[in-house]
Amino acid sequence: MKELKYWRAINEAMAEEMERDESVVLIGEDVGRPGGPYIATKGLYDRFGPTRVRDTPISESTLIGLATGGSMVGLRVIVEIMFLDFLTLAADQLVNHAAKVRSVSGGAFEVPMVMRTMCGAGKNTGPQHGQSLESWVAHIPGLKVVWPSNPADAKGLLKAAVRDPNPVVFIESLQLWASRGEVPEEETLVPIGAAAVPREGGDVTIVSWGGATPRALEAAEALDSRGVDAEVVDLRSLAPLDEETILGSVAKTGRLVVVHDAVRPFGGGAEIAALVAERRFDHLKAPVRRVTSQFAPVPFPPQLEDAYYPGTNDVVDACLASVGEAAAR
Amino acid sequence: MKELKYWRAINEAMAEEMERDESVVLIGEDVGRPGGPYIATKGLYDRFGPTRVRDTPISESTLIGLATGGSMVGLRVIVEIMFLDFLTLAADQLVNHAAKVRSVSGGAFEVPMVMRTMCGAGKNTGPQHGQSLESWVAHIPGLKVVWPSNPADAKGLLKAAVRDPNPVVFIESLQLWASRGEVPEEETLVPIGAAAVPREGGDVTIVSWGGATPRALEAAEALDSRGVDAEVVDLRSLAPLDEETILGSVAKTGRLVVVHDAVRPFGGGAEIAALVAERRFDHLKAPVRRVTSQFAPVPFPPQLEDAYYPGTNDVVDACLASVGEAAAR
Amino acid sequence: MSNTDTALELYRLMCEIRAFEEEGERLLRAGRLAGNLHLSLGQEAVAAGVCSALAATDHITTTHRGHGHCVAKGGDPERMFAELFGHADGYSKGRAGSMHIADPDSGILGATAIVGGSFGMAIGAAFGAQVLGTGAVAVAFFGEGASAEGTLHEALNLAALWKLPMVFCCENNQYAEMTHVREHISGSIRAIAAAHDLAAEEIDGNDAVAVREAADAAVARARAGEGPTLLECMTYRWSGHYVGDPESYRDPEEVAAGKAADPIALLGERLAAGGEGERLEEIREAANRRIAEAADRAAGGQPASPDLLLADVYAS
Amino acid sequence: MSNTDTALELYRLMCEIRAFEEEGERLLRAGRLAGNLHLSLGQEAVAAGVCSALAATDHITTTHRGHGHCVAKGGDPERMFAELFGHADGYSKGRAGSMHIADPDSGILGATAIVGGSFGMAIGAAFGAQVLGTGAVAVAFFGEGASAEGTLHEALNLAALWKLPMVFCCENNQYAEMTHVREHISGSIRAIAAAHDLAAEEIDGNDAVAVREAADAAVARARAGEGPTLLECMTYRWSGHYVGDPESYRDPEEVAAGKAADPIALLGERLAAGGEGERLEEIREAANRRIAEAADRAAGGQPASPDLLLADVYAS
Ligand SMILES: Cc1ncc(C[n+]2csc(CCOP(=O)(O)OP(=O)(O)O)c2C)c(N)n1
Ligand SMILES: Cc1ncc(C[n+]2csc(CCOP(=O)(O)OP(=O)(O)O)c2C)c(N)n1
Ligand SMILES: [Mg+2]
Ligand SMILES: [Mg+2]
Repeated sequence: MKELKYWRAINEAMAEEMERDESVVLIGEDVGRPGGPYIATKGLYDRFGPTRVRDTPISESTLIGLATGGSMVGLRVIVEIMFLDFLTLAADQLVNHAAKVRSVSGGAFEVPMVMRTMCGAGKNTGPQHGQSLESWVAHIPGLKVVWPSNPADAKGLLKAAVRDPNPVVFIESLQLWASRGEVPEEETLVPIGAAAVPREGGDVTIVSWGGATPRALEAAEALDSRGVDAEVVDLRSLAPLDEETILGSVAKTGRLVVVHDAVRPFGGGAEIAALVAERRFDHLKAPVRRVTSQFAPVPFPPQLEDAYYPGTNDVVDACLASVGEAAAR
Repeated sequence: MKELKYWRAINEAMAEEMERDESVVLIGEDVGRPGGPYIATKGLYDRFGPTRVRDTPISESTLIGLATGGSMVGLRVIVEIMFLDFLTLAADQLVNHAAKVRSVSGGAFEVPMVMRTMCGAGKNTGPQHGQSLESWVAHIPGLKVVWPSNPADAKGLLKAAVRDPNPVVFIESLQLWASRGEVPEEETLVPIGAAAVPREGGDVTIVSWGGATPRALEAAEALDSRGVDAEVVDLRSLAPLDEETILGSVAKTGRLVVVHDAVRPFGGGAEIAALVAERRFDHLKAPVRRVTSQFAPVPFPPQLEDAYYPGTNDVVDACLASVGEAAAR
Repeated sequence: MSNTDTALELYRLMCEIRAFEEEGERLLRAGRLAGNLHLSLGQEAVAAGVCSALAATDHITTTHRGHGHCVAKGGDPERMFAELFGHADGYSKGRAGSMHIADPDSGILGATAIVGGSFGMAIGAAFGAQVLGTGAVAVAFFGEGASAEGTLHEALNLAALWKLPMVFCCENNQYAEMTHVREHISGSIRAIAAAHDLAAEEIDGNDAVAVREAADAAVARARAGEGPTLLECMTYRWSGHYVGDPESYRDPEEVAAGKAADPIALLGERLAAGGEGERLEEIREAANRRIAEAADRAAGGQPASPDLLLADVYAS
Repeated sequence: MSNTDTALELYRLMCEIRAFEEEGERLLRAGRLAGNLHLSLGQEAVAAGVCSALAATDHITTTHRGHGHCVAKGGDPERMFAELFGHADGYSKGRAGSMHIADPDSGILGATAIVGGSFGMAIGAAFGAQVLGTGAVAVAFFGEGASAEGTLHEALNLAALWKLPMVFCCENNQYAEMTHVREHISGSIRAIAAAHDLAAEEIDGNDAVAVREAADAAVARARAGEGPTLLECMTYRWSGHYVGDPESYRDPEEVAAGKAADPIALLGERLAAGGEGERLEEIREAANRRIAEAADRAAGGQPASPDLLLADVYAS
């Protein structure tokens, strides 16, 4: 094992995959000589050259088109869309085209591309750079969606995404950018579609992903000292969703709290809650709970961010309430 | 009361609002002299002239921009985006701009625009003209989202939308286009944010909206003959959501079945199911159920549409299963 | 190929396209097809001229009005009809319909029902060809109406900057649905391309030989690494926007004038003047036969099965 | 106003913009502001020249690099600083930060952090002015990097087609983040606009008087119903993309050369040569004072309260 920062794990994953497979190329705004707006692509231009690492104009829609078409004819394109919010400029190419190519071509074409993109939640990026739009992409048949919460998963999932024959939306958290973690020395792929259970427990299941997972884990620690044994399920993949791990955990604990940085209505937590209410209803001992951001545009200043995003304490409170709830029936 | 077709109700609503208020204008592709690709704007160009009714180039993103800016400086712009799928081309302008103007301007600007758009579900329009993306827009703070299931609501909701000071996404169903219904003779606004209960019942709550509502009602009729008394809640508005009506109904019936034409994962039904699992858990006698389309691109031919979309029988089956379920606890 | 052989080949392709469209219209009007059908009648010279300049390994992307491009690029008419019928042998296994023909074997990346949606995939294929050094060229077909979408601008800029092996082929048939180009586009499409530093040219889109010559030059430029070209092919949409369009928005006289410039008749006359007259009838009949047989065989196929609804959503 | 008065007014506006940006930088470097700050140092002539040609009832939209435009258009520096601080008196009640200044009173429709996002709102305001017959003009400021977004193309086309009262003001400061314009844009932005049949012009964007004259003409054209204009103002971004940018991607010599063309010094010299030298110092000091006082007052305001997080999401 070695210790890496989150961004460095991403950087290593790209370097290794580009080294391994000549068909892997990287495109995006400022990803080339400058090494990326947040240095995720540092060194790749020097190492792999201008043919395989390309700075692009500011044309998000066409970047996704480039990745789609390029990946249909033999490349594996990693395309960086600087912020998840900018998905809104490229949604047609991603949703109407990349996601549907395989099905509408009768399975004749594949689109092994990766769209890497940053979620700015929690880092004072404001209303147009901090949105958590993961439920948009997870709703689209044909797309895979992953969101690592630590360096090891970031590296292993990105390597798996590059090798996946489908378009994968790979979301990165700015709030985790400089966080450190152990990463295996040897080559390790993290399978897409498999959740992690970074903490086992029997009293309540906390489901989270991406930037919210560290808060879920902190909450679990805090709950421990209050006699509540929480299990944390870190989804890692939103599509495909690891239903069995979620359902298995709730079958054991009988209680569900979902935590995410997206706003609540029609957000990712709704799917998890619905799934459990459908398929583990008989195990549920208390109402499901969602701990989310407020239904408003993402605010910019720190004191408003604190109020806006779900904090560790909010998760603790939700879990305590859940555990305190008597099984009514 | 008079009988009108669904499209004609939409046409009348626009005509009446344009007559009433000079600041109401209409823009979109082919909406002018040709009267609209599906004749929804028939006669409006002749009646209100080329200044207020404008054919536009095929530039969806800029159409939303036009509507946003125009509505900030004194107009009320009705903009037609031909199909809901094309939201993907205009999402930045709608989500990052129109929806956020009021908040980021500290409340100084309002955006009283209406984006009218068609959902092609169920009418052989294929993978890029039949998507049900309502959960995307309902997830965005600052937007209102409505979807009428009959001519009276179409007319009354559109009139309310035109008068609403917020950006309203108004979804129309191609599958209901020629359906007929009673519409009040006198001016009637249907309030945004209020669900309808077109059928009361005590055994199970069916929640649906838009094109799926007629199937929900048919199912309720079919259930009646099998001794099951279903209540149908037709949401009409997805944002804001009429939580009280949904929760009140489930408090009474103890059972929830949600029906929609969108795909299941991260779709609108998840929000309804989650809400109930959070707030009416103690009343629930059976698992919630979602009856949705299949997780695949929308197919084109009729026989595949039949298999793809939730049909009346699927709703009946889900309700029977729900009612048959013993209260486990 | 001699000039005459090329012209005869263009004639054949145009006849097949015409036959395909007429057969499609017949089937739809007979109630045997679901959904909408957008015909390219009158625009055959563009598809034939451009696609015949390409190898099977070159790529095209096309639009809602794309049958002609697919036939000319070597798509199998039987599988295309099967797709229109919603039959299992269709290119999309009958799932996606007439606006979604894709075929790696003939270099058809796909059609799209999203106006302006075809540039991205094409430019991506050109990028792939450049990176992989395959020498392949990509062509994006689009209508003059699609030129109002921002996607064109982005693609022109990128293709020119990177000197991608790419041809933008605008079929200016003067209408986008029910609206005339003069209400849609300010400035000319070729001028816009030229301002982005592309080679750009106006072509008589009813003259298959002229289109072919321009396409040959553009493809050669692309293959030589000299960058992209935009061809603005002036033509006319004979039929309505879709089969059944009441067409109240245009003057029957205008339509008659448009039809007078029939690209098949035009080339036929030229070939006849060159002494090839007697072969034309034969070519036409063979084309009609080929298409009719394809339609017949496709009609006899199996309807797409609901079992395959979920197939091919993901690759594994 | 006499030419001299106009020049003095431009000088004053530029000094205020410069002071605003320098004060912002100081506050950020002192750790008193959160988030990113994008400065328009060196580009003051464009903001001053264009905005001074407008009435308060005319509208602008601006970008992530928009402080200068807002100051020049009559935004209140105190409320702007309050927004940077995240204070309740800010234009967004302290919720949205430096990239979101909007003010109906001075005609600022809004800034946007979405590159290429500003065209839509501006073109909409121009459309509104045309329909309502208010005589107002709308200006969209944008960078040369934003010119790669399809939104520009769509807006140019629509503005030209409808002869909207609109000015497109491109600030070509040669960089988009860390990438030079030559890697971003093929062809010139003014040529692209001209191809769409707009009036389009290249201007020395460091010469405030030249910008003002071009803006006067463009605004007059717009008001007269003669349609939109694109002004491509050539300038240079003195500071990094954001405060703290290591700027490893450009040559310090290039930066020094860019800074040598200081728009304030340039106009100052011209005014001094015209005998107005002794007023300049006074103007500069007044500007610095006004800005410093605004920053001070803003600093003393109340932090935005979480109670207002949910306010203004919807109007009722
Ligand atoms: C993004 C998008 N907007 C609108 C439509 C509806 N639509 C279908 S075809 C068409 C006109 C296209 O005109 P043109 O590009 O000239 O092609 P043509 O039909 O003439 O071949 C329109 C507006 C669409 N399919 N996609
Ligand atoms: C849609 C979108 N893409 C990318 C970015 C990231 N970004 C912010 S500023 C910028 C460069 C803009 O360059 P230019 O338009 O020349 O403006 P300048 O910064 O030079 O004023 C980029 C790429 C963004 N904010 N929005
Ligand atoms: Mg056309
Ligand atoms: Mg710039």
